[in-house]
Amino acid sequence: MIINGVTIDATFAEAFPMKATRAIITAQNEKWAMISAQAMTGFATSVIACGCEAGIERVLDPSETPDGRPGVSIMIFAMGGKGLAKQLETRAGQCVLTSPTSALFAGIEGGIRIPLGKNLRYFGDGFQIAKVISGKRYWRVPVMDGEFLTEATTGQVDAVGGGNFLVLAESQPQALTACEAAIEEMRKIPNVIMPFPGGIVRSGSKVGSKYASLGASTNDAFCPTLKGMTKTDLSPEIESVMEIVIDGLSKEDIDKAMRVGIQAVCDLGAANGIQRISAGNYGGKLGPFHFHLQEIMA
Amino acid sequence: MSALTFKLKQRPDQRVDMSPLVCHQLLGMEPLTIAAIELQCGKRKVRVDELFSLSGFDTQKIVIKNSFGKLDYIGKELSEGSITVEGDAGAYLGFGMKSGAIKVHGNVGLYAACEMKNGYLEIDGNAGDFLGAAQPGNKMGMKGGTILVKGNVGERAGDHMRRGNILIEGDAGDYCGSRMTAGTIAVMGKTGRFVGYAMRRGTLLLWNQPQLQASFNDCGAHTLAFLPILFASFKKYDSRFAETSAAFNRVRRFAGDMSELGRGEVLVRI
Amino acid sequence: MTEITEVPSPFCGMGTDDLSIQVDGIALKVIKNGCAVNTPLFEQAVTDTKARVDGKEVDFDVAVAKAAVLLKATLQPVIGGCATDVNGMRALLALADRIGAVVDNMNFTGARNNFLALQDSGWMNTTLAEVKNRCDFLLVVGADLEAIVPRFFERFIWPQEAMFLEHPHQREIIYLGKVPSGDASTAPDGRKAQALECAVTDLPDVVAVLRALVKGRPIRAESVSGIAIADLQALADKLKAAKYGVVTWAAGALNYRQAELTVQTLSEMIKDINDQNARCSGLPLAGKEGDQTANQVCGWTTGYPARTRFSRGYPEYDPYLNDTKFLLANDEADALLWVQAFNSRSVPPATHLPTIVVGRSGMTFEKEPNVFIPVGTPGIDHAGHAYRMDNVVAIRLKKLRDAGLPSTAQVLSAIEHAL
Amino acid sequence: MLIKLTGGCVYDPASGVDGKKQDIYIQDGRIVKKPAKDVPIDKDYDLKGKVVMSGAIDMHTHIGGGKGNIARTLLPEDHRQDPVARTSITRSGCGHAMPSTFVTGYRYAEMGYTAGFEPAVLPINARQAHMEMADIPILDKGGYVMLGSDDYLLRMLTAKKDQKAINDYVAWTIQSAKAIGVKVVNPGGINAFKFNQRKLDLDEQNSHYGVTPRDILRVLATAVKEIGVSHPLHVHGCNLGVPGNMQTTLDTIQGIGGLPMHLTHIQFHSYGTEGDFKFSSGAAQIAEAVNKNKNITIDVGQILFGQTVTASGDNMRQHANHKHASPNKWVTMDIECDAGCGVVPFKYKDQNFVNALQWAIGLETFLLVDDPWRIFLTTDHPNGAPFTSYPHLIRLLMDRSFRNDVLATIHPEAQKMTTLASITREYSLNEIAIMTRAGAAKLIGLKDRGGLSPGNFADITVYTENADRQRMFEKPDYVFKDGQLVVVDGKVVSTKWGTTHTVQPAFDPSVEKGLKDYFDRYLTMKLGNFKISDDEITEDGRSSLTVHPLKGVA
Repeated sequence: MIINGVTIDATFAEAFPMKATRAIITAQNEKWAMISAQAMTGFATSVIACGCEAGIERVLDPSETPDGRPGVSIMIFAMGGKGLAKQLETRAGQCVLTSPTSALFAGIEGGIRIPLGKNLRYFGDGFQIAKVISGKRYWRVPVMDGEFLTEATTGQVDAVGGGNFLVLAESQPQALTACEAAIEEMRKIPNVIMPFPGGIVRSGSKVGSKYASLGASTNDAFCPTLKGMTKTDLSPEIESVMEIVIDGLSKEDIDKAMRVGIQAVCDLGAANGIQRISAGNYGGKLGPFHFHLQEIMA
Repeated sequence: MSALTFKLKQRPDQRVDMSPLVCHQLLGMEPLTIAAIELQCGKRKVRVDELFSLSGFDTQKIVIKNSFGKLDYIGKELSEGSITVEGDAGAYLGFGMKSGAIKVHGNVGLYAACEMKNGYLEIDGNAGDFLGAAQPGNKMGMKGGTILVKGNVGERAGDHMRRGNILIEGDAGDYCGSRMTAGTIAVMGKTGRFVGYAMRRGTLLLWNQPQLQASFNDCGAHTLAFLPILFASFKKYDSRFAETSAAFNRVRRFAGDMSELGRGEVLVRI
Repeated sequence: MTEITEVPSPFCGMGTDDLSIQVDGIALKVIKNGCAVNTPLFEQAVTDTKARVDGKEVDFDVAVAKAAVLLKATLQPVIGGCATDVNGMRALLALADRIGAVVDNMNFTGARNNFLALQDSGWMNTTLAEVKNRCDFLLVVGADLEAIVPRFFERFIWPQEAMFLEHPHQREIIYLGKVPSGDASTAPDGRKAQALECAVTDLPDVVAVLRALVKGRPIRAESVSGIAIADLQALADKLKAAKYGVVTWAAGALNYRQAELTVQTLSEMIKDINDQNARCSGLPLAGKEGDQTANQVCGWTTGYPARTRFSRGYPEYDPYLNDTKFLLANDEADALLWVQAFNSRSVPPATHLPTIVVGRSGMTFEKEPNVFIPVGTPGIDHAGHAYRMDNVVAIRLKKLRDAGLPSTAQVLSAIEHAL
Repeated sequence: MLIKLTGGCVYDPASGVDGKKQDIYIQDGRIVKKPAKDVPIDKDYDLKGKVVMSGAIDMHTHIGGGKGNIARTLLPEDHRQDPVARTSITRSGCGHAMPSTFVTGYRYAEMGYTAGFEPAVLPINARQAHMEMADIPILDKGGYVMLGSDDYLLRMLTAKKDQKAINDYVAWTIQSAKAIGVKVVNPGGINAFKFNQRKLDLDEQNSHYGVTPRDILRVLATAVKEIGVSHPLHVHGCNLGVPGNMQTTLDTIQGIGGLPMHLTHIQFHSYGTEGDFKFSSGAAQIAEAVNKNKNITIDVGQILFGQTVTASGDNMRQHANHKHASPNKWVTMDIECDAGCGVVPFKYKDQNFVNALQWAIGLETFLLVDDPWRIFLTTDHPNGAPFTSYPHLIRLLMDRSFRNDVLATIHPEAQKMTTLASITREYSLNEIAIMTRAGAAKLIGLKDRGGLSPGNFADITVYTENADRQRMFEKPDYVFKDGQLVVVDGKVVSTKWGTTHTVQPAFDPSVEKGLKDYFDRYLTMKLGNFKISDDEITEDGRSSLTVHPLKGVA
C-alpha cells in the first residue's frame, strides 16, 4: 500500500494486555494543573524500567472537571493491577498532593476501584475529612496552601499497551517533523497516551542483547548507521527512523490513534522525505493484539 | 397503573402506626388484603379500610391523602418505590428507610428520617425535633441518603448522624448537628444555640453566622474545593439548593466540638 | 403517745433515716433531725379517708368499681404521677399492662436528662457513703444543692469523721452555674465554697469548655458565659489532681431543653479523667417522691424507665411521645389515672378527660376528679420500699400509724381485679 | 391432688438413678412414694419415651440487683429487638441479653429450670436484689452476698481481728442480706480501685489497708466453712480476663490450703500468654488442678457468640475492659463503701481471635474436668451469653460432631490454639443432670431440691428424647414447679411464685456493737434499717423464706 508516496508495510504492530487507570488533576489554572500532570506522568516511558507507562491524555476545560477548574487528564498503564495501584498512589502522593492548588479526581467510573486518595489521606494525620457526595467518597487533606481535595478511588480497567508505528524518513529533521505532526493529531484522540517524551521514541528496541544481563537492546535492523553491518530492514535512502508508541484503553482506541497519526505522516508524504511506515512486532507470538498497518489505513 | 391511594376518612385521637403500609410490604397484595391489614392505633387495632378509603393499585407508588400529625412510621424501612404524603406526617417518618423516595407536602413530627440508611426524603413544610437522628439508646443516626426540608426544623437535627445530607432551606433549632459523627447538614436560614454540640466529625454548612460556643475555634476564611462539587450534587433537587446562585466556595471555618473529638467543622458562608 | 426513732424519709430523696417521730393517734411530729422538706410532709394532717366519686363520698368498693369502668373502655389511658413505693409501682405496672396504659412518672422530663445520657454513653458514678468517706473535691453543677436536699452537706460533706480523709473539713467545693443559696456548703472552719456563676441555660457551653480543658484541647476564647477560661482551667486541674473527685448535678435542676447533652458531657468528662489515671466519679442526683422507685421498678419489669406504654401489649419506651402532658395536650389520652401517695399538693394536670386520682390524703383539686381514692403514704401509713436519689440504695419504710388508709398497691390491685 | 408421671425414663443422679424407667407420684407439691393401690390417681401423664429430670438449677446467674437494672436501663436498643407481649396468664416485658424479671422467670421455666441463684448480692443492695427476684415468677431464688471489698472487713483485717470476729461478721451479713452463700469478687480489688489501683494481683497489697487478696480469700473461705454454710466461698478471682491469669488461678487454688472453694466463671480466669497474639488457653492446666484438688468446685462461664452485656461487681476489671464495649457505652460505680459494679455491653464474635478462643477455652474446661459433681453449667448470665443459650451449650457438650462443626467456623488462628477438636468426650444425659440439678443442689446445700426421690419438692422437667440436644432442652414437654404444671410444650401455662432460699448461720449478737458504731460514723443508713427483715421477703405474698440446714450444725 502506498499513500501519498509513502509505503505502508504489510506488517503489524503487536501489543499486550495492560491494566490502565485515569485520573484528573485540576488546579487554580491550567499551568499548575499541567505542571502537576507532567510531574505525575514523568519518567514513565516504559514499564521495563519505570514500573508503568503514563502520559497526559488531554487538557480539560473547566466545564469538564468535577470542581469546575482547569484540569488535565492523565492515564497510567501497567502490566498488572497491583503495580498500577502502587504507581498511581506513589505518583499522586509525590506529584499532586505536593503541587500547589491541585485537586485529584477519578477519571474512570466503574471498573475495579483502586485507591487514589484513599491512603494519601493519612498524610492528614487525623485531620483529614471524608465527604461522600453523590455516592463518591472524597478526602479533604489539610495542607499548607489550604486543602488538598482528592477522590478516594478511581477505576482500573483492562487496556492495551504497545501499539506503535515506525516512521522511516530520508533525514532526521524530516522524521521528527513528521512524528510531531502525527503526535499533534493523535493527542486529539481520547483514551490513548503516547508515553515517550514528546510522544516520540528514537530508541526502538529488539528483544535480547549480547549482554546477558540485558533483556532488550537497540533495534539494529532499523538503525541507519548499521545498514552495512547488520541484517538491515532499511533501504539505502533511509537515514532516520522514529517510533510512536501508543497505549490505549482498547484496541479500537489505538486503531484510531494510529490511523490519524499515520495519516498525518503520509500527508507530508514522499515530498517531505517520508519513505515508509512500518511497525514493531515479535512475530505475533507475544501479544494478542495485532495492528495491521494496511488494515488500519484501508 | 394508578398510585395506591389511602385517603384518611376521619382523624382518630390516638396515633396510628402506619408501618405496614409501605411499598415493599404491600408488593403483590390485592386491595382487599390491604384493606384488611390492621394498624395499631392507641390500644386498638384498626383495619385499614376503617381509617382510609382506598383507590388505585400501584403498590410501588403510594399516596396518603388527608394525612395528619398522628400518622407515625410512614415509610418505615422503605426499600423501593415512592410514598407521597398529602398533609402532615407524624413521628418517625421514613424510619430506617433504605431506598426510594418519600415526599411530604405538609409538616412532619419528631424523629423524621430516624436512622435513615439511603433514599430521598423531601418535606415541604417544617420538621420536628431529632430529624435524621438515632432512637434513644442507639448510637447511629442517619447513615446515608438525602433529606430536603423546605421549611424549618426543630432541635437536634442530625443528632448522631453518620453520613448523608440534610438540606434545610429554612431555620434550624438549637443543637443542630449535635453528636454528629459525619455527614453534612446545610442550613440556609438561621440556626439556634449550640450548633454542632458534641460533634465529633462532620460538616455544618451555614448561610448565616451562628452563635457559636466557646468550644469551637475559628480556623479562618478559606476557599474549599469540595464545595462546588457538593453544590453540583444538589442540582437534581427541586430546591433553592439547586440554584446556581446558592453555590459558594468561600467560607469561614470553625472547628469543634473541642469537648469531643474536635474534628467537626462549622462552615459559614462569606 | 409513742416515739419512733431511726425513721427513714421517703420525701427528700436522700434516704435520711435518723428522724425521730412522735406519734399521737394519727398525728405525727418530727422531734429530731427534721428539715424543711421532710418535716411538713411527715406532719401533714390526715384530712380525708373516704373515697369520692364525682365529689361525693362513697364506699371504697364503689370508687374502685367506678375507676375500673372508667379505665376499661379506653382507647389510650395514661397513668401519670407514679409517685409511690415499690409495691405501689408493682401494682401500677400490673394494671398498666392489663389496660394498655401509658406509664409516665411525673418528673420524667427532668429525669430524662440523666436517662438519655446514660442510655447513650453510660457513666462512672458513686454513691453517698463513698462521697462521705472519700470525696476530697466536690463540683456541684447547676444545682443549689441545699435547696433540693437540705441536709446533704451536714450528713455527707461535713461529718466529724470520714474513713479516708484525715481532715474531712478541708474538702474543697466548687459550684458551677448556680450559687449556693445558703451556708450549708460552707466548711465548719468558715471556708466558703467557690462559685463560678453563669446562667444555668449557659451550662452546655461552660461544661463543653471544661471537658475540652480536661482533655487538653485548645480553647481560644478567654471567657465563656462570664466565666474566665483560666478559672475553668484551674477547675479542670483540680478535678484531675483530686484523690477522689466527685461531680454532682441534679437532673431536674437542669431545667432547660436537651439538658441530657450537658449531663452527657459531664459524664464523659469524668470518664476522661479516669482515663488519665485519676479517680473521679459522678453523683447524678435524680428526683424524690418515688421518682427513682418508679424508674427502678419499671426498669426491672419492662427493661425501660417509667415513660413507657403498654398499648401494643408489650412495653415501648418513648421519652417524648409517652409524656403525659403531651398526651393530654394532644388529645391522645382518653383517661388519666394519677398516682401520688407522697405529696398532696402534687395534683394531676388540668384536663377534661375522665380522671381518677389515687392520692395522698389531703389533696385539694380545682376540678374534682371523677374518682378520688385517698391512700396512705408509704413510710407513714404503711411499710414499703423506696429508692434513694443516688439510685442504688433502697430504704425500708416504716409504718408509723394506722389511719385506716389503704396502700397504693391495695387500691390499684383492687382496680385491676375489678376490671 | 395426686398426680402420676408414668413410664418416663428418669435421670436422678441424687438417687443414683441413671436412665431408668420409673413412675413418679406428686401430691401437695412434693414427690411421694407409690401410693396404695386403692388411692385414686387424679391425673396421669403418660411419659413413655420421655426423659424425666428434676427441675434445673442455675447456680450462678445475674437475675437480681442493681447492676442488672443498670444493664437493662442502659440497653433500650436490645429490648426493642425482643419485645414480649402479655398473655392472659403472663406479663409483658422484654427478653434477650438482660430480660425483664417476669420474662426471666418464664424463659427459665420454659427451658425446664426451676431455680436460679444470684451470685453477686451487695449487702447494701440486697434489698433490691430480693425485690427484683421477687418479681421473677415460677423460679426459686437465692443469693450469695458479696464481701471482700467492703471497708468493714478490710478494717477488721488491718486491725488483726481474729477469725471468730470475722465469722460473726460474715454470719451476720448473710442473715442481714438473707443470703445462702458468700461471694468474693476480685478480692479487695473493687476497694483498691477506689484508691486508684488499676490492678491487684493475688499477693499485691491494697494501698490503704495493706491487705492482699490472698488474705481476704483465706479468712472468708475459713469463715464460710466454720459457720457451716454449705456453699463454699464463691470466688470470682483476681485479674479477670487478663492474659496469663491462669497462673493467678492456679495460685489461688494452691493458696486456699485445702479449704472448700468454688471458682466461678473460670473460663474468664484460664488464659495463658502463648502464641502470636500472646493469648492462649490455660484450660488444660486449670482442669488438671481442679481434678487434683477435691476441695475445688467450678462453674464455667461459657461465652457464646452474639450480643450480650457484662454485669459484674468487678468495676476495676470492667473499667479496664471498657475499651471493648460494644456498643460503646458502659457504666461503673463505686458503691457505699461496700463494693462496686461495672456494666459493659459486649458482642462476642466468632471471627475475633480472642472471643473465639474464649469460646474454645470454656468448652475445653467442661470436657477436661472429670467429675461432673464439681463443675457447673453456666454462661455467667448475661456475661458470657444470655441464659437462653443453655440448650445450645448442652448440645455443644453432648454432640462432638456438632461441636467440631462449629469449631471449624471460628477464627482460624483460634482453631489452631485449641485442643478442642481432639477431645472426644460427650456428656451423657446423666452428667448433664448432675451438672444442672443434683450437683447444684448439693453444692448450694438445698434440701428437698434437685432430686426426684419421695420427700423432695416436685420440681420436675420432662423432655422428649431427641438426638438434637438443643431442640430437646429448649422445649420441655412439661415442667412442674412445686407440683404445679407451669409449662407445656415449652410454653408457660400457669404461674406461681417460688421461694427464697437462705441459710441462717449463728453469730454472737455483740457483733452489732462494732457495726452500729461503724454505721453511725461512716455509713448513710442506720444499722437497724440496713438489715432485711423476714416480712420484707414475705409480706406481699410473692415469696417465702426457706431456711436450709447448715453443715455440721444440727
